[in-house]
Amino acid sequence: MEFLTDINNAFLPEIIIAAFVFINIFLSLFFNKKFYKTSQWIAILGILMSFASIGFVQAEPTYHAFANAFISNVYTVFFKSVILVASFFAVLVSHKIVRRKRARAFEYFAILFCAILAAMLLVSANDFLSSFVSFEFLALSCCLMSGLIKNYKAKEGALKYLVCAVVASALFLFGTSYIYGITGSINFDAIEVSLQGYQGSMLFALSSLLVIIAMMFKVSAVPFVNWVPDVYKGASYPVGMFLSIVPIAAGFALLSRILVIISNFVPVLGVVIIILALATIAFGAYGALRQKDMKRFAGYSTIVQSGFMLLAMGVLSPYSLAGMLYYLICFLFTNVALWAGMIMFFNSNGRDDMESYKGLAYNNPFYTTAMIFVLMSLAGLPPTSGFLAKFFVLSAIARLGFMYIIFLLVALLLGAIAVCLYFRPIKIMFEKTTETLHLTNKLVFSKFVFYFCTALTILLCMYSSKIVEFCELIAYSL
Amino acid sequence: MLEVSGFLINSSFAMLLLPLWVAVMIILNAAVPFVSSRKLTLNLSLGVSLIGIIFSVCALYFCLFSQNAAAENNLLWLNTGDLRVSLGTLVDGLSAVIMLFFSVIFFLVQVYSYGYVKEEKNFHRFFIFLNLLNFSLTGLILSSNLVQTVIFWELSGVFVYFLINYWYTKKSASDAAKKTYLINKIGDAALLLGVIGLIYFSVIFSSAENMILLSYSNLQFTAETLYSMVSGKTFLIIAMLPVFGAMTKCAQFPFHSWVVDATEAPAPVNAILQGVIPVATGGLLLMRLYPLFVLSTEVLAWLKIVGCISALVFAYVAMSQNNIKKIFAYSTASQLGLFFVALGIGAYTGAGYFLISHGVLKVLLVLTAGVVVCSMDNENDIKYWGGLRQSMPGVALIFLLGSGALSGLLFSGFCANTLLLANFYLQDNFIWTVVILFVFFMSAYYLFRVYFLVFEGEKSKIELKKVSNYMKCPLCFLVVISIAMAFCYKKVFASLVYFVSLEQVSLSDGGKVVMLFILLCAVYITFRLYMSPYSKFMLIKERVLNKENLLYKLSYNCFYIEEVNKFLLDKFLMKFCRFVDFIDKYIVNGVVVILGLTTRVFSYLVSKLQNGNVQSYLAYSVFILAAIMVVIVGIYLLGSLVGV
Amino acid sequence: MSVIFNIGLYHYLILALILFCIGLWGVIACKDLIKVFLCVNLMMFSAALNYSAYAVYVDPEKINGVVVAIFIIVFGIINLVVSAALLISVFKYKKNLDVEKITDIKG
Amino acid sequence: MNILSILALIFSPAIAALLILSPVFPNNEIKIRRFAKTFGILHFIYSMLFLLFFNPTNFGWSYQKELTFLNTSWLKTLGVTATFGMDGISLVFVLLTSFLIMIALVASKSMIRTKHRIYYSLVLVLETAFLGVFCAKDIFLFLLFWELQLIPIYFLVSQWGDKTSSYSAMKYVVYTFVASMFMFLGMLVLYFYSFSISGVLTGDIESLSMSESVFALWFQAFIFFCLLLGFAVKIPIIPFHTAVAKAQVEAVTPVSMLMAGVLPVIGEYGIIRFNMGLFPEVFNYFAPILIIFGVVNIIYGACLALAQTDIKKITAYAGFVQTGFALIGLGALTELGFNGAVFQLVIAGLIISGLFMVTGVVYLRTKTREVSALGGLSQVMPICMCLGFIICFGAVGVPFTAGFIAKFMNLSGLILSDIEPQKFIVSMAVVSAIGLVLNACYILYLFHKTFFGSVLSQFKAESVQYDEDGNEITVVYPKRGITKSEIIVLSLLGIAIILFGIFPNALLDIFQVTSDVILDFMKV
Repeated sequence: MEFLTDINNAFLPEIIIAAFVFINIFLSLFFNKKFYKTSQWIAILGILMSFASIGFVQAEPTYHAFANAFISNVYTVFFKSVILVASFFAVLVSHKIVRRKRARAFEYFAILFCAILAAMLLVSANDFLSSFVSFEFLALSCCLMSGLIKNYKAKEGALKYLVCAVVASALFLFGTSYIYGITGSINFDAIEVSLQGYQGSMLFALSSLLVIIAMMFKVSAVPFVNWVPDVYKGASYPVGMFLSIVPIAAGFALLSRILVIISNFVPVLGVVIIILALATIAFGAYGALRQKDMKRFAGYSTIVQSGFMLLAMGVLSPYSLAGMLYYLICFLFTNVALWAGMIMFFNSNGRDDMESYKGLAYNNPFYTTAMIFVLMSLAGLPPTSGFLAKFFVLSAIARLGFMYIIFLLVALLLGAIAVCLYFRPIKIMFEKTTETLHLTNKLVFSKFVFYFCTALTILLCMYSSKIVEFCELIAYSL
Repeated sequence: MLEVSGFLINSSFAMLLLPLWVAVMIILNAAVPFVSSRKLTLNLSLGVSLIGIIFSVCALYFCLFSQNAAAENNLLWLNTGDLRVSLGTLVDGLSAVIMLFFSVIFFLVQVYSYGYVKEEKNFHRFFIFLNLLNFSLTGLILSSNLVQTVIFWELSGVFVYFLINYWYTKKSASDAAKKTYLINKIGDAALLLGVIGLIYFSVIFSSAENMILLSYSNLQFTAETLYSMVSGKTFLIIAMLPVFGAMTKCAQFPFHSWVVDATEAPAPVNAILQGVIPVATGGLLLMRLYPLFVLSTEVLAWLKIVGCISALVFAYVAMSQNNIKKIFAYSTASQLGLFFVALGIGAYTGAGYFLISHGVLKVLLVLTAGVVVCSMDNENDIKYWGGLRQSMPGVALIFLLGSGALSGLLFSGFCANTLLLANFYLQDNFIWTVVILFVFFMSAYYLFRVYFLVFEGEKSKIELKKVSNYMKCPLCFLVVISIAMAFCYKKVFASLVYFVSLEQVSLSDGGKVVMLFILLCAVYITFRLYMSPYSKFMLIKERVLNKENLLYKLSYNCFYIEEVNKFLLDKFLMKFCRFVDFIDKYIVNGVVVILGLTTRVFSYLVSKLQNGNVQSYLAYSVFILAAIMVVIVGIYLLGSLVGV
Repeated sequence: MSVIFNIGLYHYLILALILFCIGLWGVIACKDLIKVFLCVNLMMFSAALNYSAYAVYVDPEKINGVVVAIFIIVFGIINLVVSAALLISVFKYKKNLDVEKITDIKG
Repeated sequence: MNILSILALIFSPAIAALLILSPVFPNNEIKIRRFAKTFGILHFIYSMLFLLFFNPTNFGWSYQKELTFLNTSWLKTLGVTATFGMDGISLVFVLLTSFLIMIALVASKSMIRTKHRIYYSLVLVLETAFLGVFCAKDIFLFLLFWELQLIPIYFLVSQWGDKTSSYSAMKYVVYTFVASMFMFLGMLVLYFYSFSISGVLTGDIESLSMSESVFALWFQAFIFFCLLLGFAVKIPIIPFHTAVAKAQVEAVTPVSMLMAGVLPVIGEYGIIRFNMGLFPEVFNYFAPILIIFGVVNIIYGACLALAQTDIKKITAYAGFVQTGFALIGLGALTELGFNGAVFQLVIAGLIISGLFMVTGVVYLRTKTREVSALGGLSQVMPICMCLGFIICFGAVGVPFTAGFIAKFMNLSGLILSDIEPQKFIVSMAVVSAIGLVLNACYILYLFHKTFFGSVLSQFKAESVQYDEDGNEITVVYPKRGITKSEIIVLSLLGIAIILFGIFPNALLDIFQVTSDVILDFMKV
């Protein structure tokens, strides 16, 4: 019966999601022309139920489930809700894909739910085994999702994703194996206990480096970063939206929890992560400067944003973690809004190159205004939440000491280049063109998601005090 | 009478603002399309000048007979930091005399102007700016402190600019206006700088709260404190800067070219520029600041040198010019050079008298020339003129009297010249005496040359136009003034304008005779050269007054100063500006552009990195991983080494 | 000789390291995608080898490492399955499994 | 005063902008324009009310108000609050901004032909950003509004400017943003180090000014220069001017007016508020650098202006010269210089926007900005010339225009300065006096080339009529003359310039006490 208590106390949302995976698979057996339209509603229902059940999960104090393989605390609950919210938006905007897939819509949602489940597991994984399993699980389900639509590019993207994912998990395994050897345990708590008084060694440093680098795949940071634009380009829009948030959030959750344990024993790790973060921002920013494709642009943008979040990881204090969490919240809504905006555009004319956005401002001022706000938020300009988020993360670095000012400066300058790249789509939207472009999108959901998230990006800046407090609270729980 | 004048003087602010008000009234008059009347404009501005004359007569009376020699009214204007600038009026002997001169001349010039511009389209504009100039010059003459002087000084420059620019569609006129303004701006800047330097010391040394900043009434004290406190060099710089200001306004070398170019302006403006402006601005400033200059022999020497160069050079240049307006312009510069020399030598009263006398006579001559030019259909070149005495005997007579007076043969000019000569002579300064006599000689030469060429000799073919009486009447008055001035030197002028420590001298009769002889010689030579050709003189004429002759060329082209200026401006300043522009475009901007380019290069590199081959992606990752590993291993090895 | 034949923990570790390096090399250098995936598996199995070696030598009571090793093997196979599916669908379009040819998305 | 809410002052333009953008508002060009104009005028009147009830002898901030969300401070946990307040200097600049925005809105009538809705709302948003900067009492609030300016400016420059304006707008934004990143860096460092010293995490300017004097001098200097760089690009101080000049030149006239009028003020406000207010010791040490920058601005700017053939470029560089004088005043560290700098900033805002307006009016009619293609415009647009001359002489610094007083105060402030060696100060003063002359040179060059001389055939009046006396009257073709709104703009600017020239203390008295406080602080 302990099993059931565990489920009740810590795993309710996951179990609901898992149940919906099966429901979806089951329903996919019954094909009916009209029936497939309900798939989206069922998915929404699943996510809402799961979200509601988060309230029943024990968060304080930390609950250890399944022989300490998974935990549940405020921190994981927070990430789980982020994942669920993001997936909720992803489900909302997948109307078009449902129509296109028709009979296989349920399969799509089944895989999506698998991915959600995997991400949630990754967030709460508490030993190397469970983290590796959810790592692989998430990778495979994301891979399948991105290869779901029937065209070559999707397949190629999925293939690239898979190759990178398995290499990353191999690195992860190899690294963890040494840590296991050093500490004699695979459980995080046990490792923490056995590391007390440990002086640290080169092997430990190298193995933890391997683990960290492998995690970089999940958070799409340098060095495992090149797949991002390719896969986003191949995947369909809702999948792209999902990929750009959920695995990253989950990855950051695990990364932060691993880092908390090991960072004290590897002195240079903080600097390495900061440098990697800066390289990530630079890669994203420079890569996006020449981009002609909106999807790839979004990919690079994601890289930039995750680079900023990674920057906070390099510091690892409650303050910086809170900054990261706040950044994650802002990034969640802003990125959802960006993708939703792109989906709205794509749904009305089926194009995703940046040139086709030309002259949009003149016929769709409201859409353009919202889009500008979104891009400004991504660029970190006021009065949007992106500004505060950047401020928060960068201030964490400023707090570290005078030696870190050079990193701070580089981050800021790269931020300036980021501004440059986010102005490009705006510029194009305002360019003069002869053809008149009207967004003929009748889909209420994507519209709702777009405008709702845009409004949130602005509101998050204003009503930030409570949220920042909340983030600090969560960060302290780690 | 004393009460009346006292009352008037106490309301001198009203006197100051009256021209401004009239200017506004004229603007309103001009703005109302059908009612606007030219007579009304004239009457308004003449009225102001008349009130000015009454005021200044009262002021003169007051200064002559009142116990306290000066009346001062002040109004705190700008109060910030350590700076407490007041605007006010100071009526003392000097300002009363110059005010009288100014208002009388201005009245006459306005009458003349009416005749001159009454047919013009922009009649009202002319009078608006005349009144504004009246305002600024009144403010300048009555100014109670040095800061106020600076303010009205610059202001007068602006209105002069607008007056010269009266025919702004004419490129030469507008260019001349620009040049005038800019050259004067140099002086303005110098004066401003000098005054700011004085402010520094007066703020530091005399921090009395209720004292007027740089007030003229205690300038002597300020100057002496300054002299005792600062080093000689600093004092010299501070005292020198206002001199530069005065040099520009008085068209001294090398700032003279504006007065030559400004001959493009209408004749009354020209008269004001050459007659009134130097008196009311530069001359007044020099005489006001004389307590400062006296303390430094270098400044006085500088005044002498500048004045001497100008007097000689421009007198020499004027001898060969053909444009009548230019002759007078150079003559002005030359005569004001004499004024400078006189001040430098310490002849305070004499210099003042000379200045005013010159002002009256120069206005007379320029206006007369204006009449002639008008009647000759705007032909300026005296070579095409001749024999005008038959057709306009009155004007010819006036011109003759005027040139006689200016060259020192008659009336006030005679008095002024003798005064100068006396001062030079009595100071045992033989070289200066010779120089000044030489200048007198040349002045007489070029003035009579003009007279002979224009009014005597063969009659020109140009048909004469009728000239309005408005233009002729003022000329007579000017002659009368000049005569009257000759009689009131001792009783009025010398008792009002004096410098305490300097004694006043007068020339002995012998000196007068010598001077007259030299002047008459000059007249005779001129007469022989241009009127009744005499073989020996003709030889000179052919040899010297020849386009090929170097001396003549130098004189005719004004020593090529203009060319040098132009060269400096075009080749030096503009080249420098273009050089700066080049630096800005290619170096300062280039750095920014290069930074932008590097961004592009980086983004190109990144896009090249992103070659679509998943294996290379993995290779990058592994490479980076390996690099970090190497670094970490290195750190650990180093650490262990250090540990060992 | 005893160093070679007295097999201990380090032998396993070094073997695993060698296998891992070979796998890594294969991943980067092999042009054939199937080989790439096999090499990935080699990498994962080397980790499994590490785990099981450590399980025996470091953690003899719980032997958690062996459990991990079993999971690794399972997931290695799952990976191969999924990759096979993807490779087939890619092969359908490209008629080729050369890594250097599968570069349609780039830039 | 209950009706005087600083929040209303700052945010009402943004709300008005939203109103214009909202679909409720009729999409009618005339209505939008009238609404914006009326709003601008009302806003100016409202800000004048602040002046009326302002106590000029008040030492600290007045009208303080904190913006709270759900009854908590904006970023309570980070110690950052959304507190607004005004002291004398802020108030003066707020008035200037409000006035210039009003002017620009009026001027937009003839200049803006497309996309009215977006344009007017952007201008109003820009106003909010400007006002926010002046009233922010917290460094991060300051930064927020500082960067908020970039977005409206980007659109205003790129959308309504010349053909290449998009590029230059981008350049401007990136350039400014890069510089503001340095400023951000300085602020972050300051924020945390004062936290580590005082133990209170706060971004409040007043509280910060208490704690940083404990820092090592070199560290203060580091922050000082980081901040200065950010401000330098806004002003712009000379080596950092290229992007700014280009954007000003290529923007449409009202936008150029705003950029040239308000942005230098904002930059120097930053210097006053942060560099002077927070680092008095370092400022005392580095004040000569500011003077050198000022002199370089004057001379270099004047030389650049003299070498240009584009009237708008000349005007843009004229702006640099004007701000150079203010820099001199700031660097002199005397009360006179400081007051002169603030005064000069206000006046430079009026003058330069006026000059831009004149060049804009000319450009609108003639469709060319090349000096060589212009000439004799006085005959076709006499009113423009008359009003232009007031502004022109304001720029030259003729007495009884405010320009004279500003320059006089700055120069005498410089001379009165205690900075050693004396020779340095004197030579700087002499050089800037030369700058005065050069300044007059290019402005007169600009006006003469444009307005005087014989009129070029392409600009000739369309028809000639005769009045009753038979005099020729040129009838100006309506398109070539000047419109009412332009006359209003130019004459308002002209009146302001002359008014403050005659009654300088009207302006000076507002902020004298504040400047005393700041300078007293500097002396400690």
